Amino acid sequence: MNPDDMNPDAVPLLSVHDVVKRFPGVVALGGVNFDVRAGEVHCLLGQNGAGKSTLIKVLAGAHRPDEGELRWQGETVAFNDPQAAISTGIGAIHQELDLVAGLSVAANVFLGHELSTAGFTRRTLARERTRELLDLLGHPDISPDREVGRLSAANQQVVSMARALSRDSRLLIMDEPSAVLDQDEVRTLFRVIRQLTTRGVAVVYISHRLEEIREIGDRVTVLKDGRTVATGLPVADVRTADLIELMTGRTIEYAFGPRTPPAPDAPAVLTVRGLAGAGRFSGVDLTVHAGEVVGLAGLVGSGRSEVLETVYGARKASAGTVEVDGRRLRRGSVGAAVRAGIGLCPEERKSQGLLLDQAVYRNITVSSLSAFARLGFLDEGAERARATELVEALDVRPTGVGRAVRTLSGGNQQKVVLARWLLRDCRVLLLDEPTRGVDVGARSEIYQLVRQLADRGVAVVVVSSDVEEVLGLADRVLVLREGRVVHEGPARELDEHRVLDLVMEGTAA
Amino acid sequence: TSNTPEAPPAQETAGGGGANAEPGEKVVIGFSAPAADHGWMAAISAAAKAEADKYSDVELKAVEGTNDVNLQISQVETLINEKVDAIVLLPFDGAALTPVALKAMEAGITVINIDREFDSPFASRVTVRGDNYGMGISAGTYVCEELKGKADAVVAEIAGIDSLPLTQDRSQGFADALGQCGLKVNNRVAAEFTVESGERAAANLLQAAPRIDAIWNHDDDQGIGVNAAIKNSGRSEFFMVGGAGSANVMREIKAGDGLLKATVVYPSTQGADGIALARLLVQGKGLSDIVEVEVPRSIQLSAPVVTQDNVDKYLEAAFES
Amino acid sequence: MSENTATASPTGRAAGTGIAPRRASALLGSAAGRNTGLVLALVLLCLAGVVTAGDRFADVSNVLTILRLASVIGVVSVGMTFVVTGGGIDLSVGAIVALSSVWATTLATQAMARDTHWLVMVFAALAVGAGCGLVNGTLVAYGRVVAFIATLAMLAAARGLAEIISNRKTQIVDVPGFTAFWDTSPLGVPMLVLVFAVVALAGWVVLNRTTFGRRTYAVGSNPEAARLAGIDVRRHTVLLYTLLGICCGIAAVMIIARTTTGSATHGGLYELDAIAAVVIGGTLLSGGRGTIAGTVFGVLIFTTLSNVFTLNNLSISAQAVAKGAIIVLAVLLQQRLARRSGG
Amino acid sequence: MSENTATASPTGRAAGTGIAPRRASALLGSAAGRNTGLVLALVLLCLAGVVTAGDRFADVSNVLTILRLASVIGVVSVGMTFVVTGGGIDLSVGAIVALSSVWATTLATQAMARDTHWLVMVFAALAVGAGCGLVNGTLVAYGRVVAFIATLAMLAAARGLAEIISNRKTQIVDVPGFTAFWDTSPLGVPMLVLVFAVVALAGWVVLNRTTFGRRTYAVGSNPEAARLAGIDVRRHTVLLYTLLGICCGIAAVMIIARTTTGSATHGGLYELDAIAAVVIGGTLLSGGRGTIAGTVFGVLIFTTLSNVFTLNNLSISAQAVAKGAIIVLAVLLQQRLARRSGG
Ligand SMILES: Nc1ncnc2c1ncn2[C@@H]1O[C@H](COP(=O)(O)OP(=O)(O)OP(=O)(O)O)[C@@H](O)[C@H]1O
Ligand SMILES: Nc1ncnc2c1ncn2[C@@H]1O[C@H](COP(=O)(O)OP(=O)(O)OP(=O)(O)O)[C@@H](O)[C@H]1O
Ligand SMILES: [Mg+2]
Ligand SMILES: [Mg+2]
Repeated sequence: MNPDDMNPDAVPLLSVHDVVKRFPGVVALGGVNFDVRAGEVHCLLGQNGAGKSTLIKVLAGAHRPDEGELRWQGETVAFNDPQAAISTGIGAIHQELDLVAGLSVAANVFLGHELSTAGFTRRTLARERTRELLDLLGHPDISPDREVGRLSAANQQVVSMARALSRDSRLLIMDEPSAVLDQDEVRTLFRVIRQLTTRGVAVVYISHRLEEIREIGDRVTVLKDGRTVATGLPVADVRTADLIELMTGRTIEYAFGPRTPPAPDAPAVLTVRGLAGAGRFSGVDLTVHAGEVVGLAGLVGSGRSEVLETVYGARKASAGTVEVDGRRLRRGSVGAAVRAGIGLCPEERKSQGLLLDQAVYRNITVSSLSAFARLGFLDEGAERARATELVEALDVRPTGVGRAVRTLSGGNQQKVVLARWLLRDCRVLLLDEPTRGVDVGARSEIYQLVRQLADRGVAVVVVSSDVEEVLGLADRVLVLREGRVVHEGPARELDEHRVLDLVMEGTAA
Repeated sequence: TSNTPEAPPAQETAGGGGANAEPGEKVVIGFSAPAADHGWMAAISAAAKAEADKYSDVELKAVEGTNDVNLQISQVETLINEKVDAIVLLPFDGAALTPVALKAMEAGITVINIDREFDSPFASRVTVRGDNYGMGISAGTYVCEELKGKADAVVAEIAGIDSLPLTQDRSQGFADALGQCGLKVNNRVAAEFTVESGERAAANLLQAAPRIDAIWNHDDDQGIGVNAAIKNSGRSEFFMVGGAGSANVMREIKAGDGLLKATVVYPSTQGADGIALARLLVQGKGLSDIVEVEVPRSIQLSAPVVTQDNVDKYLEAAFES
Repeated sequence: MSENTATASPTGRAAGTGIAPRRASALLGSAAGRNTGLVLALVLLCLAGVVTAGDRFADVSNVLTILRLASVIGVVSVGMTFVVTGGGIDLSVGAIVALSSVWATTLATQAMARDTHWLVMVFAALAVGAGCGLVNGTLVAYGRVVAFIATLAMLAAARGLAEIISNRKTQIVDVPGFTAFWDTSPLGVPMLVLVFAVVALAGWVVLNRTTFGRRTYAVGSNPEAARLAGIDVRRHTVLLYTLLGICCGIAAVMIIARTTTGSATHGGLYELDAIAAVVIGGTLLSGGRGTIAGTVFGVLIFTTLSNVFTLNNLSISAQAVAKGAIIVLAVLLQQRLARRSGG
Repeated sequence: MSENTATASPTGRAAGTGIAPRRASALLGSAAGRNTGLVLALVLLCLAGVVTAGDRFADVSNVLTILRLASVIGVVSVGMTFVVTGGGIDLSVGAIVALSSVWATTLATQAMARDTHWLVMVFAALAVGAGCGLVNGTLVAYGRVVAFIATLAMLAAARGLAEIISNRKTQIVDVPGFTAFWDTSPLGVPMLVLVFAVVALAGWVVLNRTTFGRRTYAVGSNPEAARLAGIDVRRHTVLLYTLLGICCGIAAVMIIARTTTGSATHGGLYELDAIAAVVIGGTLLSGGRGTIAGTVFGVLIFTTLSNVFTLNNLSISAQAVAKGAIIVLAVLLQQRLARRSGG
């Protein structure tokens, strides 16, 4: 919908005035102003740690602001708990998946507003309604009875959306819903968003992918260091470069520069032969040479993560071998892989990557402890010093390496996981969705970093749902479909359409 | 706790009448016993306190009852630090408390050992012993008499806390006495001196043995639960012998309409005896009823069998559980 | 895991039709799969009982004895399942049982019960239990005291109070209506067992078929997510502990009925027994997963075990060693089976 | 949390210089902040002791009495801190202490000790403790038996075994060198207290200054992430339980020294006492957070409490009630203070 069609003088649905939220030692929001009108898609932009998620939590009643005011249709409101926001008509999809892993899909969708008579749940009805919602979201394949913890991250995101839709919200807030989705699914999401806005529902949309903002957004508000630096800009009228500059205070070359592929005679560092994981994938051959970046493309659920995890020894291979520098690794042993010089940035940073309650530096050094130890005694000063260097190199904010990782924003958490393996000087680096939730600036920094590593002779494998990213970053691309390699070839011989065709072939039929 | 009931008048003989009852110099007595987690043990502590209340010249310091020897040792250490005149000590485990009792004696404190014996004669001035082995003997002998001539009689035993040495002594005595008349313990279970555990143990026991002729239950407090289980099962082909000698049980014996025919007294007056003796010792007095000038080194209480015939004699001194 | 096998086709897209029947069988399979190990352990135990003790084991009255013994701790364990599933723990259950049993059998309460109706005693026990649970829950939810510590404190306080009130005497019940009622066996099933069955059934329904149960899982699995979904997590926590308190009150009434006494020594080490039954039944101590059926099996396994031991006249120490070994074997068995059924 | 206040400037960039001194003070502040509540609770308790018992409390020999009482359970609690920080729990500690104490004092062991050196007894106790810990750890890590259940089984088995070996008799120690050694008080500090101090110090160093300690936090905080970071989580878990087993062995030696006996009844309910001390000291039962200092304070609070009670001649039941109330108050106090220092 075009914002010009709306009457700008009408009372906004929700307006935010000078909201301040402080955490111990951090001012997460230092005075935020913006307003949302009925029927528009209002995009929130900002770097990692700018305060977007915190703002969302304030709007959803999960945080109480220290200062400032919220107005709902002109009336001042105060949300003391999520329930208050929900009953006002605000629904939210939080960045960190807010699902209950042990419950079924249907139970999650209706959690908190269960369909019931006299306290008894109406399971059949809930199941039907859930199926309708999932159909709407283009996922009839997800069974309402499936346990949510067993779904892939992408499907969990779909459940999260179904849940937000299950309440008739007048304002729907989505915190990076597209981070784990592939392009197809993002398109479906946008279709749903458009349906909602034509019904007059307002949507606040957060994403680090600027092209999405262009496609779906009506107006945009930019946050920087917890403050609004621009608000209510009509999307159609601003240049991407300007947005980036507003967010970061600098201009960023957001493109993949040309890259010289590694010397053809570079030795093979990682050699995978006939790798198979029980029932999930099989017959995967993969050779990565020193200085080479290999990309794994495929649909969500095609088994890319499992290949990486099996190479790393985190899952037991049912067949096949993994060699590093010609030495075969013991099957199913992470320790052996790490000692041989493999590092893995896992897909789910919260559950697989981070020690959330531990300090940043401890998360960074956890895989290199022996480097800081003499006779088992740690030199904590050296640890902190090295961690601080990396934190600064990766621009993690805030920089204090003593703070618990839990208190960092999502994108910054991702950087901490990366820093762990940078510290170790790996021979092989396996990156599973390395830029998920990472902002524009940091993303290009990560790209540069990956290239630098490759130039130093590290063998890199990258999994990403962002085809552009795979093509831009990798020298060679493997396409996975239903657990099998269906294509292997140099990245420059492929383009986005060709990859999508390869990826979809068969499933479309 | 308030102690209205049964400040045992029979026990006044211990202090005697006459001169010994006259107030003398002030005596501070420390008292330590295992946790009062069952009737008999609670009665011991209560009787000690009641006894102390009788004398205007006695100040009692009773410490928290505990089943942790480590804690009990430290409590005795505290009493030593406080320089009490005497310590009446019913140890959770006699051997384990011996070192600290020795320490107290070395510090010039009169230690009275109650019930569970130390393993050094130097650790106490007087030992007041119940007779656990004798208790088993009494119960066994009674059972033998009642079952005279029934060679294939089935005898069951419901023991108390099985890990305690005293339980072992009781069971040993019981087995030995039964052996004398050619019987043995056919079924044995153990409870924990509590009503509930007694019920549980007995319920299972009654299933294990389809026919029983006699049951000896070590402890009358858990006996309440045993009774409940028996009642529940509707069985009545056997008779039962109790242990410890609670007032309830004695009344039941007196009434004579239940399965309970007898109980073996394990005097709960030991605590009171200990207090009285401690006072006499500190004040330098003797037992006025006997000729001996000094208080004897060791007093062993007997473990008489109470039946309907002699119950009146014991009823008054019995503890309410 | 078995669910995946059924619903997740390799393409990740199951045909729309055909899902329902597959799902049903998968669900059934998974429920059985989750508990097969326990069922098997119980069956093996019973077999051992029959082999070693023959008719003395496989006898109606023996089975009823086992069930009667299981009922009191069973009721507590059902309540405990809720608290543990909701992410909490309660060490004070035994002490609450003791306090409730004492309170319900004081001379005053009994006098009132004789004057009016024996239900007075039941109300007293339930009220005391609910009150203690309420205090526990409030400390945990609003005072943010760690559950372990809050309920440990309640353990000390409630037992101390029970001792003070009862003056450490065993209080014998003398309310004819009360004993008469509990002595009945409708349809041949002792009243105690009946109460246990009703509580277990009600527990199952509440945990699996009501919003309350659904929210209990959510609160235990991911309290933050539950909060964000608009659930009042703290109030729910208070309710959970109160519910368990009420179960303790019921257990107190049952134990009064069984022993015809109230005593500060009742309920000794129930906390350990109940938690053990709950955990062996498959409820996660970290919360979010729990089944009433598993708990009931857990209770039955423990009770049957000690019954078989007694029937065989095993020494108490040997029992302890055997018990340790059997527990571990049962759990390992359960695990292997669960893994197999998961594929 | 107080660390944040010091190191994180609003711009998110602390000047490169100046970090070190700030960090140091922040660390100090945080250590105090984390434990101020406990320290305050202990101080208040001591004040109460002085007010109510005067010189009898504030007396060297009384303080030593408190410390001696604290040492045995203290050593176990230090070991427990490791296991709990690593995300586990161990209910079998008391039983392991009993078994070790019995094994180390059998006639055979004592005969050998007399023939060679009393250290034989110490080795026996440590070996038994380590062995039990190893079994616990293996069951939990490799057998994937829930820690609660595995160690509950060990509780039953170890105590049963101790009873069988000792034939339920208290075994008296008669090895002159042994008793003589433990009776010494170097520098006026009883040997028991010295051992506790050494164990606590060593525990602190290991937990805070070594790779082992760091891995313990990682394993307890998020075992899956720790595994993917290359830590051998299962081996580490086994080591943690073994370490605790060794601590139990040390505690067994200490209790033998204190009582000159080995017995199957030693160590009763140590599991509850140790876990309570650990948890009140701020260690999270869910793992990932734990401090030895907090645990030591926790132990001291509990022992001082019972000492003050003893000095004041309080009725036993009233003690229990007071204890419950005081525990809760201490925790609430601790929390308010922690929040203040954090906010
Ligand atoms: N619970 C908390 N405690 C302390 N600090 C916090 C907490 N939550 C957020 N912060 C801080 O507040 C700031 C804003 O974080 P927020 O999560 O809102 O960023 P964001 O804009 O959503 O970033 P991202 O794009 O990476 O998700 C960050 O500096 C973060 O470290
Ligand atoms: N332990 C498991 N139990 C059940 N299903 C699983 C398990 N692990 C993975 N799956 C499923 O297997 C499929 C392949 O997963 P995988 O994560 O390897 O795919 P992917 O290509 O990396 O996709 P994504 O982008 O979602 O990570 C997914 O549908 C996932 O839900
Ligand atoms: Mg965010
Ligand atoms: Mg993946």
